[in-house]
Amino acid sequence: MDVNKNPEPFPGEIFEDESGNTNFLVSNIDKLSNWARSNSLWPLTFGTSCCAIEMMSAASAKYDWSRFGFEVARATPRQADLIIVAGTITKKMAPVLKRLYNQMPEPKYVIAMGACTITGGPFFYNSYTVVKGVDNIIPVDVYIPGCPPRPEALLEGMMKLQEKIRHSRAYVIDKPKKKENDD
Amino acid sequence: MQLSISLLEITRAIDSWLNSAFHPHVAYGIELVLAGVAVILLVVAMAILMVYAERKLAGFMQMRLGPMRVGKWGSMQAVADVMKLLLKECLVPTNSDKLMFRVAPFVVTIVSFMTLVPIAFAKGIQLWDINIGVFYITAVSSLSVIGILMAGWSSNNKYSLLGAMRSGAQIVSYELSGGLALIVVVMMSGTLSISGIVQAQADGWWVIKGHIPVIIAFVTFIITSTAELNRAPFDLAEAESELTAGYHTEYSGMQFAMFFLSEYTNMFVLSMVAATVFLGGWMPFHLAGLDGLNHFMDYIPGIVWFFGKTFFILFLIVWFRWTFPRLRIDQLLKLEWKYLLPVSIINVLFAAFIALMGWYL
Amino acid sequence: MTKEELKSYLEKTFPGMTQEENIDFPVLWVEKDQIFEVAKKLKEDEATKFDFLFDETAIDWQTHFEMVYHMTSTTYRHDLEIKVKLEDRDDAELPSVEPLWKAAEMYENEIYDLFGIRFSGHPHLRRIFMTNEWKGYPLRKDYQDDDVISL
Amino acid sequence: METKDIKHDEFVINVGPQHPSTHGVLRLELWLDGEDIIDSKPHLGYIHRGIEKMSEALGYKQFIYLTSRMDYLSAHISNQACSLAIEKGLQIEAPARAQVIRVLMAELTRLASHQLWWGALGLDLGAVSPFFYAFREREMILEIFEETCGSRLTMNYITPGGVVNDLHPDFVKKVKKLIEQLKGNLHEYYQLLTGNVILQARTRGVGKLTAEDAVSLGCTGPVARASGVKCDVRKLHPYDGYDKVEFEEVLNDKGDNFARYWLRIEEMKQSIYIIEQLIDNIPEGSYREKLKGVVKLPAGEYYQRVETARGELGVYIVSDGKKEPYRVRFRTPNFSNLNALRPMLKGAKIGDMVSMMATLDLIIPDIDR
Repeated sequence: MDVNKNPEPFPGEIFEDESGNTNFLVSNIDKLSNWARSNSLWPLTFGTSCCAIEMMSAASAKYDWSRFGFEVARATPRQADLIIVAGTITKKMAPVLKRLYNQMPEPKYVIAMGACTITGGPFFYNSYTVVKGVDNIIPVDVYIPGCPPRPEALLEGMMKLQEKIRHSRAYVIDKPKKKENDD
Repeated sequence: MQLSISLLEITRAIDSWLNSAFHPHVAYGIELVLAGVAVILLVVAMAILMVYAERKLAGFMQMRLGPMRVGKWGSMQAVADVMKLLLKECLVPTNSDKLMFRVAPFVVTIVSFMTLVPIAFAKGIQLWDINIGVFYITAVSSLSVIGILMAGWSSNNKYSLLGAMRSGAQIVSYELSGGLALIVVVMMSGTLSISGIVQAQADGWWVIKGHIPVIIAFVTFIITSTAELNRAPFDLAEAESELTAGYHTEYSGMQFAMFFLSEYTNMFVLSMVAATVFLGGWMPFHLAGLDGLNHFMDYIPGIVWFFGKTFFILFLIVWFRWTFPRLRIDQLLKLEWKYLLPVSIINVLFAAFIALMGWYL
Repeated sequence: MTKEELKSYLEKTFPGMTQEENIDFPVLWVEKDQIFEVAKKLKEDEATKFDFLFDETAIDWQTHFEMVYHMTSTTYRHDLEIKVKLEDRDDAELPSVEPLWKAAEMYENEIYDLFGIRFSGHPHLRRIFMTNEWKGYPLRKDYQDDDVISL
Repeated sequence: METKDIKHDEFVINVGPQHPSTHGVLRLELWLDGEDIIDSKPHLGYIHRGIEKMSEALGYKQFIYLTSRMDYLSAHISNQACSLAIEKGLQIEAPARAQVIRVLMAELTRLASHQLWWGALGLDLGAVSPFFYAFREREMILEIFEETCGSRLTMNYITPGGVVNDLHPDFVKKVKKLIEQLKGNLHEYYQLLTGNVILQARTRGVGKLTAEDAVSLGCTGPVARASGVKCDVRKLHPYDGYDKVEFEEVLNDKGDNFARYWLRIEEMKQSIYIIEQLIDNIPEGSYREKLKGVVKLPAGEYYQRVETARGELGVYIVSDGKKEPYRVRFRTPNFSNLNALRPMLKGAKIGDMVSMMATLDLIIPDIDR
């Protein structure tokens, strides 16, 4: 199999104005805020089934997600930054999940953990109640496949999310690009 | 002769320079602002330090490492958390009482800062040497319950309301034993002023001098202050597994951070009070009669003594949190009204008798 | 009671009711109107004391429903399976056994939810798994759903 | 209950579906008078995945794997139940080696499950540290599972006719090491939680369930045994050679939260005892009876009971002779154990609710299926 030894960094952008210079202040504030956000992802304690147990394992001493600062799991969506959808989402649960997502303050991130949340599951895709992919309900940032994924996979996924946040832009606003044939 | 430069000399120098450069009133105003900024910076810095220390300590108590990746040994973890909270959206629920909802975190924070006023950090370093210092602290610190009740009521959330009511019942009850525990020392030292109490411990800390009644009072005070802080095992107000987050369920971003900050500030204040009243404040470890030891102890500056004692008590409180399960609300109130309060009242009588007879060391 | 003793007891007590035996349990076929009386007798009789209803479910045979009650006795440790045939598939209703075994409340709720069999005398029949607006009864064999891929 | 009037000073509160103490997505509707619970009503179905319906479309060897996701903490035992039911239909028996492996795996599962329960109980009652101590041994067990079965949580290891593959060479060594460590650590459990005054105050005399109620409500497993009802399937209807090993059915007649707590701790000791007896006596031989690719059961019905970590799991297969089962029904322990919650909650405090839920040890996907 063709394995990329040196994967490229997560697709990011360089924020520059027309003259090609980056705005020092804005881009540094952006860097700072991205640093803070990426290093302090507080997950919502949300788990519906098997994957939730592996999520608990990721919190346990062997895997210890507190090393990355994820250990402040909040029970209320108001104080959470990240919702790890761990487990199957059924049609009855879907409105609840959507509501939880809406209750979270910006900026908020979503990790779809496990096959059930990504596609409806390796087994439950053919069920009358299961939502086939949580991205039908809420936007997802990182997908972690597995049934259930190992705690290492969850940590890797969360690190990928950190990387994604670091390359995102929070305060730089795009100027509308000039059209080439502007009359 | 003392080798170290005491903080008092630094403050005196600043004071004299300001007075020579400006009109005395202006100088006084500048000093007030400086002192305020210093205290706020100190508290924020200590809160950040404490959050980090607590997470590390919790990690070590639970056979794991705690924060590791942000900065060396995860030292910037709490900074990142605070910055993230600052940058996070502050939601105000639609059906809440919006004014009260927004005011509540400020009330709680201001109250907790106010309690810092009469604390003596080192020899002569005190914002306001008020002659009723201990009384002031007990009176003001119980005001925070108003902020908590405001938060719980205005959120329009039943979990918040339950949490706030629990917190109200808890703080109001535990104030009593806490106050009675302080009275023991107040009676023995004969003063309510913080500096007076510290001075009275020049030949030995009260916990040693006052033997049995003060030790009982000290233990009672640690228990009651843990309860007043709403920290485990008395964290019923925010009981995560029962009420999701208690009175601050609906708070997000900076508003939540202010509750968090006030909780930690209260934690410092109560630890500082305990350190001051029972463990001699900035006074070095002195024993009457042992001049060699006393002289040696004097070399360690007062501020080190003070913060050392404070952190010792903070450590105790953190240790409780990561060890004990939570009490139930009726057990919590039973502990206060049926055990702590009678014990404190009898202890006060006992202490009064001892103070009257002069039987302390 | 052993299986044989139980069988002869059932023959004696409930004459006219068909008996069967499968690999695990003796089976007693009961008419749907009599189920409550039979269950009451079995539960309260000193000789049988079937005080533990460990399962209650239904089977959809496309032409009719079959109710299956599995019960055991915590005193004698003998098991029994009671079956009831429900001919009317569109308007199936039979007496609830909830007054005898409190466990039946949830089982019957579940059967109502997934098969659409109603139970008269049940204190609070509701759809416990599906939402109230859900159309159809999923465990019926003719249940249609757009999400289910039939092969 | 539906038409219940809410009095002036009463209010209704919804616990769940997203709530830390419901261990998943159970939703409880509580009627409260201040801190006191007047009545409660569970709402299920937030994780109803239609496993029974899906099983009707899958072959006999396939639908077993759905059951790993039902009670995911007793995955081995659920698989074992289905395999036994199918074996009953085919009238075969697993080879002796496979039976011993199954029992070993089942008991290890029970240990892992009870440890997770113990840690979660600590979390629910507000003590965070036990969680980490519980996961220390749990991770060791999961490592053993992983080596042999290839998976940590949803193993799919036990199959009709035996087990999927042979034990890992290190299995015996690792299990012995685990047992050594566990024996020492059970004492630590006592120091950390069992002996704690607050835990005792929170659990003793709270959440009483009488034996009559337990029987009537259909409770099984540790919940019923803590009320003094003998219901261990391993003793009553032995399967896979449980009649050949020595162990005690732990019983307690108090029926309160602490009885359930104590009982699970004692059950861990019994599981260790069973493993100790078997670990040196794993017979040689084949680990699986070879079956046909597509298994067909003769028409009829088959019921198999096993004892999972939470009680009696019944698998009821109705066959019409085709390659798929006509109807599969799982009588899951948690579904009936949940019944016990309502009578217990009446008159209790909110704080008690948490400790009751913790000692009932509910797994919601097992209720909803």
